[in-house]
Amino acid sequence: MATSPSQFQSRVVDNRSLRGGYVVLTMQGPTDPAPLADTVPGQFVMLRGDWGRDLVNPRAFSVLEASADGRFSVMLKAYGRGTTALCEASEGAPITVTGPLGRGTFDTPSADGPTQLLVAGGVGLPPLHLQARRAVEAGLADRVELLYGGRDENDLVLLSDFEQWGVTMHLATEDGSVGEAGFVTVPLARRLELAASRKESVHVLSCGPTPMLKAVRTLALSREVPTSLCLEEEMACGFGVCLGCAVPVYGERSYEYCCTDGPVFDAQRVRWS
Amino acid sequence: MATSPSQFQSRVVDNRSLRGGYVVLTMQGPTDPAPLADTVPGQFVMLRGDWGRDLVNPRAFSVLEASADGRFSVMLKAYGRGTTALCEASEGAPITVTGPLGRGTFDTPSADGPTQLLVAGGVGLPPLHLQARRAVEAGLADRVELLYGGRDENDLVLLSDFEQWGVTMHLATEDGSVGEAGFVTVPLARRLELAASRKESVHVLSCGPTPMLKAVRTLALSREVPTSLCLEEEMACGFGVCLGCAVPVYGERSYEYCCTDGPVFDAQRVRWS
Amino acid sequence: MTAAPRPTSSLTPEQVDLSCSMGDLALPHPMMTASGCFAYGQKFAPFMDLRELAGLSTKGISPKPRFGNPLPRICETAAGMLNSIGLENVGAEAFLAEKLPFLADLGISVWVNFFGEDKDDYVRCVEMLNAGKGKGIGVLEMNISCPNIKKGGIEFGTVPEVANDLTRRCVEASDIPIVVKLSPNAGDVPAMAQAVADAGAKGVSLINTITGMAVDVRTRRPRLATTYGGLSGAAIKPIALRMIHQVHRAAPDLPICGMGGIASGEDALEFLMAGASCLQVGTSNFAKPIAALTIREELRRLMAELGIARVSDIIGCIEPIPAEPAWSPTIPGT
Amino acid sequence: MTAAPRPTSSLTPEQVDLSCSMGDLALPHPMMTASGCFAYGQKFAPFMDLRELAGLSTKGISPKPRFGNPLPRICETAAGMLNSIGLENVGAEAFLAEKLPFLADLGISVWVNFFGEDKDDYVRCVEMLNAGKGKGIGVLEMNISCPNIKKGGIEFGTVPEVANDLTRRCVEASDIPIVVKLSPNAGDVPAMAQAVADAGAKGVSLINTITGMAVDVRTRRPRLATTYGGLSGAAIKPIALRMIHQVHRAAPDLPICGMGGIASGEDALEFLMAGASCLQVGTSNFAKPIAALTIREELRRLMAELGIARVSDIIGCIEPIPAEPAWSPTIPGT
Ligand SMILES: Cc1cc2nc3c(=O)[nH]c(=O)nc-3n(C[C@H](O)[C@H](O)[C@H](O)COP(=O)(O)OP(=O)(O)OC[C@H]3O[C@@H](n4cnc5c(N)ncnc54)[C@H](O)[C@@H]3O)c2cc1C
Ligand SMILES: Cc1cc2nc3c(=O)[nH]c(=O)nc-3n(C[C@H](O)[C@H](O)[C@H](O)COP(=O)(O)OP(=O)(O)OC[C@H]3O[C@@H](n4cnc5c(N)ncnc54)[C@H](O)[C@@H]3O)c2cc1C
Ligand SMILES: Cc1cc2nc3c(=O)[nH]c(=O)nc-3n(C[C@H](O)[C@H](O)[C@H](O)COP(=O)(O)O)c2cc1C
Ligand SMILES: Cc1cc2nc3c(=O)[nH]c(=O)nc-3n(C[C@H](O)[C@H](O)[C@H](O)COP(=O)(O)O)c2cc1C
Ligand code: FES
Ligand code: FES
Repeated sequence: MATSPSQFQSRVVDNRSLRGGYVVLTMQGPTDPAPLADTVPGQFVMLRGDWGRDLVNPRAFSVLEASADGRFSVMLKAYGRGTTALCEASEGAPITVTGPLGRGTFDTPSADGPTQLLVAGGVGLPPLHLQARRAVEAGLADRVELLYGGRDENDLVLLSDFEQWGVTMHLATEDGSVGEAGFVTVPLARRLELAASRKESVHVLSCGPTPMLKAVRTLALSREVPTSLCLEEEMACGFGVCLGCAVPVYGERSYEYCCTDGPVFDAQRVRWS
Repeated sequence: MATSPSQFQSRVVDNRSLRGGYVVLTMQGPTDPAPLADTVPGQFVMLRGDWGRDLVNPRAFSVLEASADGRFSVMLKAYGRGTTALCEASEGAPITVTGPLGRGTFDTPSADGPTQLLVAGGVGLPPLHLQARRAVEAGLADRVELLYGGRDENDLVLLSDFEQWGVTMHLATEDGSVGEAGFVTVPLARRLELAASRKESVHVLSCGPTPMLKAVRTLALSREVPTSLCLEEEMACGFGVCLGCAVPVYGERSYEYCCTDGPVFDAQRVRWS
Repeated sequence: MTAAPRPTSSLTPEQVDLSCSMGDLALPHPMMTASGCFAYGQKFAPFMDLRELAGLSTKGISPKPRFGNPLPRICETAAGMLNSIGLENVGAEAFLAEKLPFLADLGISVWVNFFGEDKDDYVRCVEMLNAGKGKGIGVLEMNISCPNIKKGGIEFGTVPEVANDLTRRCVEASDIPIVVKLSPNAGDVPAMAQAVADAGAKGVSLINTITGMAVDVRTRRPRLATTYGGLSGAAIKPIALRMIHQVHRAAPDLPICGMGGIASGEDALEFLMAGASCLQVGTSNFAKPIAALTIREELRRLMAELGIARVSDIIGCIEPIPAEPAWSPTIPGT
Repeated sequence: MTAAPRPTSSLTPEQVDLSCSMGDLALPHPMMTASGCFAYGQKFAPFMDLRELAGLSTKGISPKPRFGNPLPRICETAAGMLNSIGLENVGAEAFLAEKLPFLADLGISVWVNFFGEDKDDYVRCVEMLNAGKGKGIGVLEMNISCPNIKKGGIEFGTVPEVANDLTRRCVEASDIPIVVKLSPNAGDVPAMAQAVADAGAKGVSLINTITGMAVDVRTRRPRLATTYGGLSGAAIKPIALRMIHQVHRAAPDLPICGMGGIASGEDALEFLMAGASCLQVGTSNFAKPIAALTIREELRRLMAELGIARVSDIIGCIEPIPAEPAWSPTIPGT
């Protein structure tokens, strides 16, 4: 179903700083057709500015939002050279985009389907933010809940969107400044308890730093809850040719590819300790 | 006499585009003391912007003007990556500067000294522009004359300064759009004729593209006119340590260094074909 | 020096003849894509018309399918990247059945990059790939530099005698012309080139990646699971040019397919002038899937600007810089 | 992965102990400057207090003074530069008389980089430099990779037997500890390291420049008068790290002075973790004369952030990446 990728030029039309150093970068790409219009949650783009020869490959970013008018945005934070350059990109800056990439296979929520627990951390929010947005657009705001963890208050962003959408939120911060004290697995554990006691059918959809994903996976699998993980692996190409983004899995092949087979994987199949 | 060099931070305060793609870039460096205040014509600075790891070494530029208030400027044209980056540098851009560099040994004009024929081409104008400025400041505008050649009208810049200073100009363009048609050696040849017929003592001071310098050298030496050339060699450091900027010379050493022994050399001593 | 000498006579891009040849192999232009950087071609179809390429080199093929290395497999370095993919591939049989037909239909020069676990395995691979003769395989590009292969594989790429013997056995077994892809990790690359030429190789591909490493100071671990990986990209371009020039000087008649950091038309022209007969683009494909084609157009425009009418006019054309006048302690004629 | 793991226990920069040792040689911190990139020191005096350096390596010294190569001698490449200076130097006699006294007064570790035209010339150089013992020379850094020297000089740096013999002769003639600077152009660098260690070298310096080339497509000439030159800078860092790690694994007790593109505190830490005991900064000095000292402060801050108390704790400390769980076609426990 995913539209085949293309590479196109875009320009930064908005660089919005959120707290905690997070940035929402909005770009204007071509219109009719808008290459990213049909992007599904979990799909991503490879972005590259005028970086000269030092930074070689483009960088991968989940699509936060993409509209039919060719506008799209990503959410990021300065990490290394590439993300720093993008966080500093000013209006009008040219950005080369490849996308939409990945299959992005979160189940779409349905009225009689399981409750989707969206477990997010750090820059893992975007695909789950888009998943929630689509649910809301489909009038299914009650079928998704956000479980969101960070170091402190500043590490939790875009909360107002979820409030506005009427999506239930369970927050956790390591310093306890907002929500529960501890990792996001604290509210997740309780929520899974509750679901079990209620015989409520739930799915876990999670994206965030790998250590968090590992904890979420262990917890959810121990409760035998179906779990989808949106993974991040180092990528050179993003479209299945460098074979750099291998994800170790169980199955007929020992590795699948984050960019073409994912980035969303069934937690059970991921070959992690 | 040359003050010892230092490395300091500066910011672009003005980027003025002249015709023909030439740019005068003005930077503000530290004040009291202003490291470049005592710069003599022919001395240069090494400049480097925030270029990351791709462009390794700073680039060399003759000082066009430097004042006691820490402001200084260079004149340049986009050639490769570094000059292109500098030509596009916007106000406020940070530039790391090393200087003043080189000995810069043009003779200072004197009331009873020889007439100095300043033979310029392309981005070779700056040291001669500064030489003229200093002559004018010393009330010796009549002891210097500018001979200036370019491809076309757009290749001749900052002429108004010389007009204002009342410095005699002999212009030449390859397409004949301004001044005489041909290379700068055309007016130079005639001016040397005249001097010879008048028994007028003249010195040639020249800076510009190497092919031009070679022609000027051959012509002037054939007339036995004392000639100083301001040379450009590829430089990595600018202060005498990489030994990259060798200039082949006659004398006890087979090579001298453009950055520390020059950039001004006696044309007779330069070992050129 | 600042002003680049203007061309004596410049041409229009249309007047430039890009056609060239790698030995007997005639190509419409020099730009191919490099092994491991173009998969089996299909994945690039959404971005470009593959028939525009002069040719392509497939991911390295082995007799049996191979899984790749653990992760991380890649990391970026200054103007380059390290990779340790582990020569993962579908195997010769699946390649012939599932990948080759698509490539054959393109009507471009298909180079099948291959390797084996040991000498017999190399020969086995050749024998299997012979089935592709007349079915689309134009060249077998023999990769003798597999840092990731255990069994003494290093020697194939670094010891001339070993490379000569391995090449001879593969050439004898092969119905298809063999070009040997040399390792830049060898101490004496011209000797390696001569050794494989003597064994019947129709040409050499230069260069493969250079073994390198990066450290993650936070985890105190290498950035690649295999510790070492292959360095590619602009960073290695000067080393690639040097090796190509050395080999071209030592064996002027041995065709060279040049690669190593080619990202622009000017890069391409540098490689041709250093002695390469055709070119492959590797790492640049990742950031820009159509890199090889944009480079071809840049090359065409640059050649026009410089008044170069034919690619064949400038292969290996570089001349030494003229000597300076002799030094003397006194100025001549004084 | 995006978020770097936070240090378990971080320190204040003052708590970090940068002192280290290269064999018997104790140094206040690891940062020295590299041969040919620091001349004879004086020229850097306007920019810094030279006594802050752990040490420096001089421009390569030969028995007789040498003129350098024709120009152009340098050109820039992607994240690197090529040079072919031609080992120009004032000669041992003038060095001892005019340069050494200034260096001796600094009270830092002075490494005199040296070479000869042939084996006897190397020994002659050692004999002349012996006069500097007790007069400020701490180490003789023997450069066996002189691509620019004609007379079969290449072999010194690429053939273990030749290097072993040359080193033994120099060690026997020398009253001063000898560290051999190895060539990255050798096919088997660990073998070269072992060969010079066996001959009595107190350690090795890694890496010298890698032979490379660049082409000026407008003049159709090489960018260097000697055609080939030495590649340095960030571009070669992954290759330097790999060679240092290989040598450290093969000969853990052989002290290594590491270099090759070091430009930041993080670069420095990568080299130490790969197995270098002390470090030299080369190319970075050109853009930033005080590079070695800013790198030292960056290293101090980074170590503090990562909770590393002593340089000596992390030399060669890198561990392999843990293996992934074994693969199986079915999900375990299902
Ligand atoms: C499918 C996918 C979706 C992503 N979505 C987002 C997002 O929405 N917002 C966001 O901020 N980040 C996202 N990331 C992570 C982001 O790509 C990296 O943070 C970024 O590449 C780091 O580049 P850098 O130059 O700043 O860091 P550097 O460390 O300088 O990068 C060096 C190299 O490592 C790679 N790399 C480093 N960290 C990562 C990582 N965690 N994942 C993948 N490659 C990495 C870079 O691509 C580059 O090739 C995503 C990654 C993937 C794979
Ligand atoms: C003493 C001196 C004074 C100079 N004054 C001026 C000036 O006032 N205005 C001006 O526009 N230019 C001047 N130049 C030339 C200027 O330094 C080069 O044009 C510039 O370095 C080119 O850098 P680039 O990155 O644009 O070109 P690139 O070709 O990308 O540079 C690649 C490398 O070659 C070197 N290089 C290339 N051309 C030259 C050259 N002609 N001279 C020296 N190094 C070169 C660069 O420094 C760099 O290391 C001067 C050079 C010297 C030595
Ligand atoms: C990710 C990756 C995978 C590669 N796989 C192969 C391979 O399977 N066989 C091979 O001969 N070369 C392989 N190479 C080497 C390239 O074909 C090429 O020789 C090298 O990268 C230099 O060219 P470049 O700098 O343009 O990438 C690979 C390179 C990269 C970056
Ligand atoms: C201009 C220049 C001159 C050099 N001269 C010498 C030399 O005389 N002897 C030597 O052993 N190494 C010499 N080197 C090599 C450096 O000492 C160093 O080993 C190499 O440049 C790698 O370090 P870097 O990347 O930090 O520059 C020279 C390097 C450069 C760039
Ligand atoms: S990023 Fe290249 S294959 Fe996935
Ligand atoms: S530029 Fe380095 S010595 Fe002159």
